[in-house]
Amino acid sequence: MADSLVPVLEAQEKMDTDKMWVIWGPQHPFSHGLWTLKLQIDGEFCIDADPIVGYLHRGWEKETENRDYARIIPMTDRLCYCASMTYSHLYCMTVEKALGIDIPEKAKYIRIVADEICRIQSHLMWLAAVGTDMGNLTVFLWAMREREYFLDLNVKLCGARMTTNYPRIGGVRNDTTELFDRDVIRAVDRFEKAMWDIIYLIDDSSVFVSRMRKISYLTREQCANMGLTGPAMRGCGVDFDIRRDDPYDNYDKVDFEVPVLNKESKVGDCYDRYMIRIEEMFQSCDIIRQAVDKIKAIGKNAPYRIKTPTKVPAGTTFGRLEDPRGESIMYLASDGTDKPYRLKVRSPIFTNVSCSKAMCKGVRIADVPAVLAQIDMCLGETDR
Amino acid sequence: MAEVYQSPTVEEIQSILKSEFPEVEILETKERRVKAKCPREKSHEVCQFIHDNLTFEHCSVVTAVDYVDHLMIVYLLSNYYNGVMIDLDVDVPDEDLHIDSVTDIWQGANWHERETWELFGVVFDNHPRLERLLTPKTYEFFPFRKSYKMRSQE
Amino acid sequence: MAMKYLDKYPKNLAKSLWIMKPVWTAFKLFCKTVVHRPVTVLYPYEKEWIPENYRGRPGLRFDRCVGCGMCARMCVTQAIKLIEVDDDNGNKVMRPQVNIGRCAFCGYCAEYCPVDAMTVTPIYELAEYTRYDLLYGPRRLHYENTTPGMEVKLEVTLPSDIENGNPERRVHIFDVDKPELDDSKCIGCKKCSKVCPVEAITMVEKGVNDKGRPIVRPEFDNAKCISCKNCVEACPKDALEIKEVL
Amino acid sequence: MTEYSSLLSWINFADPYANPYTPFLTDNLPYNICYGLWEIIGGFIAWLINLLFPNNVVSTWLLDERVMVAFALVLFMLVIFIVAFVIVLLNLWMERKVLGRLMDRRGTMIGMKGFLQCVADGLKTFMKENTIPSKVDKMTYMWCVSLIVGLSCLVACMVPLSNRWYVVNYDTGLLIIMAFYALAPFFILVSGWAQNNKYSLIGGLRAAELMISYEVPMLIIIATVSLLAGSFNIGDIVNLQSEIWLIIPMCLGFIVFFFCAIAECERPPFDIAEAETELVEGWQTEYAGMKWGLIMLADYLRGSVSCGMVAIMFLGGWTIPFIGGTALPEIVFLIKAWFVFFLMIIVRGAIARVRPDQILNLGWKVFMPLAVFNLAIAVLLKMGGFY
Repeated sequence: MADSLVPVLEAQEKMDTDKMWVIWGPQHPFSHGLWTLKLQIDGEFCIDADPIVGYLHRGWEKETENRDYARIIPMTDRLCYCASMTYSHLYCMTVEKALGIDIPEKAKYIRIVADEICRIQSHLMWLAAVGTDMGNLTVFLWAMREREYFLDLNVKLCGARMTTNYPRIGGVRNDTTELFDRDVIRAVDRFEKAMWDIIYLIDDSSVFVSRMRKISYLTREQCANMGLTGPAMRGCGVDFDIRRDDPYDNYDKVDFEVPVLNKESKVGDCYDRYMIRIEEMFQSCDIIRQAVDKIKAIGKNAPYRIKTPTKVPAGTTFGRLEDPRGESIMYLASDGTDKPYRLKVRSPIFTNVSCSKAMCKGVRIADVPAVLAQIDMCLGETDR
Repeated sequence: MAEVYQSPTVEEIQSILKSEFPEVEILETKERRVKAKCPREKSHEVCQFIHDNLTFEHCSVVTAVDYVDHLMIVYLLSNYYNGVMIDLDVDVPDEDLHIDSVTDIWQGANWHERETWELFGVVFDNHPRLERLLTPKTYEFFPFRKSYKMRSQE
Repeated sequence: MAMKYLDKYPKNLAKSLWIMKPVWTAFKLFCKTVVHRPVTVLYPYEKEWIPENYRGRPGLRFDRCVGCGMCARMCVTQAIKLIEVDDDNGNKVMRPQVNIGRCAFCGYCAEYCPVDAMTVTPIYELAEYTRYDLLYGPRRLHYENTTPGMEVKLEVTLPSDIENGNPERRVHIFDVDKPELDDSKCIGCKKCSKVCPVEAITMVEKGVNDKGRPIVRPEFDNAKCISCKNCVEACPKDALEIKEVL
Repeated sequence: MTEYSSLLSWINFADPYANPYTPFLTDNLPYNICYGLWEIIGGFIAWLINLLFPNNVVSTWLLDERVMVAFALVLFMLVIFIVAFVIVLLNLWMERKVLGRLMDRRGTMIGMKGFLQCVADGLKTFMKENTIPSKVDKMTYMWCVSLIVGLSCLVACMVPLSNRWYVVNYDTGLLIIMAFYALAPFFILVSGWAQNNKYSLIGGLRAAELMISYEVPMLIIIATVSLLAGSFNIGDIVNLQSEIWLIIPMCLGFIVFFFCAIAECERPPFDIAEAETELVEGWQTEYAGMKWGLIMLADYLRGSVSCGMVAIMFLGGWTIPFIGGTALPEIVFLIKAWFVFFLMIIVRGAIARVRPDQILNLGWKVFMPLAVFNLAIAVLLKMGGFY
């Protein structure tokens, strides 16, 4: 194990020092939302962590059992304000699977574009949070500035910035608007240039890098077993991306790389998890370019939304999708009516935050925000 | 024990599961999806086998569906080498809501099982810490059961 | 496809032990924003351009509305309620009233409006002093600068059309689904014809029954029907059903 | 008649001119201004009273030289403090604007290009309720604020703006400023303990940790500079740089001192004692309202002192090379100090907060050897006869 802190911890145990529980949250600058992290500290080192969630539990899944299928889509936006598009997409995809229908090609590509816009803006929100967690507000504001261009794309596409309510069962809400292709390509091009400024600010700064390096090591086995998914998992050597390995919609027809680090060593630190997300943003730009070309090739008058029955046949099914934060799954049990019998959401953060004990063990208190920033906390989907 | 398959295909999974566990019923297979049904007594053993021999390293979801007379516990297990998922359903009768915990196999199932317990009342035996997670500690009912009506449903 | 970022980073640590580059990057942006303006806008005085399909508060074109209640039925948060108001001729009509305090700005009312009377508007400054002021009545919902771009079209392609090789045909969802009568269940109570907002249902006498009373059955004018499901909901015997065309 | 004059002997003023360190000499500009001001005000009052009650004793007393000096001294204190305060407000305004522009936003916008925002903030904290948590150690909790703020004000007032704008002209001026300057972390430690809060306790401990890491290299640099000047007198140090600024022979020392000065006033990136994301507000967690406002003011006072020290020790103070003194040496000094503060803001905007153990590493493994090396260079220079 590459963890250099283990001998230190062992030495401290022999010294029989006093241990102290420090409770961070539910209202704390590091917790982006309402949750509590109980940390047991021994001097500067964390030796135990106990996350407490549930302050935002709204009974989302129960509430859906009370609504018809179309009226759940705006609720899916409220699961996570950053990944609203992917959650609506996931929901619609699950219902389409239950209905056994295939949606038009154009809708698939529009969904890919919308998803990747959502991924970039969600990752930028995460980058902003990393900046503030490390004590630098410049990164926060620069990342927010870049994010604004992608939110503008959302506005152009469907009229809302964050709660998009865009995918529909059987397609998407509306066709791409006039000049949307041009705007997307422009936004992506300028983003790829502007992103380097933020990278210079973080990756060329010894302070940022040395704060993230060599802390919070996780092995591949740990990640897989604990259920840590998403970019955090790929930083630790798990070579798995649902977009590539279990493709949905038309992700198998676009060409992109899945950034994976430490494939051989199978141990990743905090900085590896950080780098994966930055590279993912660039890859998303590539996907957007290809998908926009495909949309252009399909033509203006192609169908983008098909009519679907309101009643879903009885049975169980599930959809699986690569959220910006990890693997999200919706499990739908239907009973033949126009309302779901049970709809379960597997949010990536819910499982990722349960790994915080393994992630925080052995790091210094000052590193805890940096380590937990890598799971990109979002409480709306955690507590549901 | 049987040999270890790193990335078993759907057909392999089907045949292996049938030969190893005759009780396990394969309901449906699709591309990269296997849906199986398993009796309650065998569930832990089957999960252990799927984890050890079929290399399903990741437990995505543990959840339950309340069919009033019985509860169906659903395990969604995924393989990181080829993206195959097994949907393992276990029926638990309403009178005796007990099932073996799989937390010792997949640590990631810990919170999912806690959540399922607090929302449906299924007791996961041998779970390290079966406490309320999302709902307040004072709750004495299981809100996601069909018998629990929401205010708007009444 | 190559990695754009991972090919250059991580650099080796000895090289990155240096803070001049971030300081220089920050200083460059400082010089840039001193000469040019920063990207932020002075909000109350300057506003960003928003497209006309922006989803602000709902707007209503009073003259177009038929009072079918589709918006109230589709509303996710039950923010819309039908209330009785006078129209321009002094008749009592049912028109939607929106509680902006509950509104989720999902745009469903505009999307599912069969006659495109409900629109989205680019108004987002909606703060009021009391909760009562958040109730937008039918007349207050009116927005004078409504453009065609603010209508949300619910145009779908039928799967059967795609199979028939005619995928470019798009239909308004309310043009194809029509109510169908189960004759054995109908008791001729005329409730459906009373609730129909567009008077598409006429009650027609079809002979007499055993007791000599006239048998009345609804007849649908499919050209007028906007398939708002009001008749289906009003039917006491579930004799009506919307037949979905796929 | 003559008995009335014994009133003066009841209030026994020492003769100010008997004190060799007296600021009331002719070359002290603020004092001269105050004296002139009091000549007008006091003279007017004396004339007014004399007009009403001719030949009264109060008028005579007011016009006595020693009384004039005493009242001028009161005015002098006010003027010195107000000038230091205004400099700090300007610093604050500059930080907000520069940091805003650096982050691609506008910074404060209220009144006079955002300058009046400081006033609004001050008023706001002043209006706030004075809350004291029930379980704090009240005595230390309150006293620590007073001491931290008082010490910071004292230090800020003691930094001379020019050879004619100073409070005292001690031979050990630099040493005294640094001594008062280094006192505040002790009170931070005590107040962190007094608040009965885990965040504050850790914050206070970190302040102590921070102090032991940067204080030593900083003092070595000061020793180096005074070695070259041959005195701790600030005027001597400035005169030393009349031809060449010390930053050129001692650029290493400048870098080390610059970062130590940032750490000294606990500005980001060395704000580990109040690290927001970890410790909420660190040792300031339980302070609210005006107490918190005063602590913020103290922070910026210390910031301005840091900048002044850098300007005095490395950038030639109020002189310009080859030109020497100008008509307004105070402005020259302030421009230099603001330039240093500007650098501090850029550094703050560009890099992240440093971890406590990294600060220790930096202080003892990087800054300390550099400072000693710098001292060696200084000794060589001194031996070579350059200084």
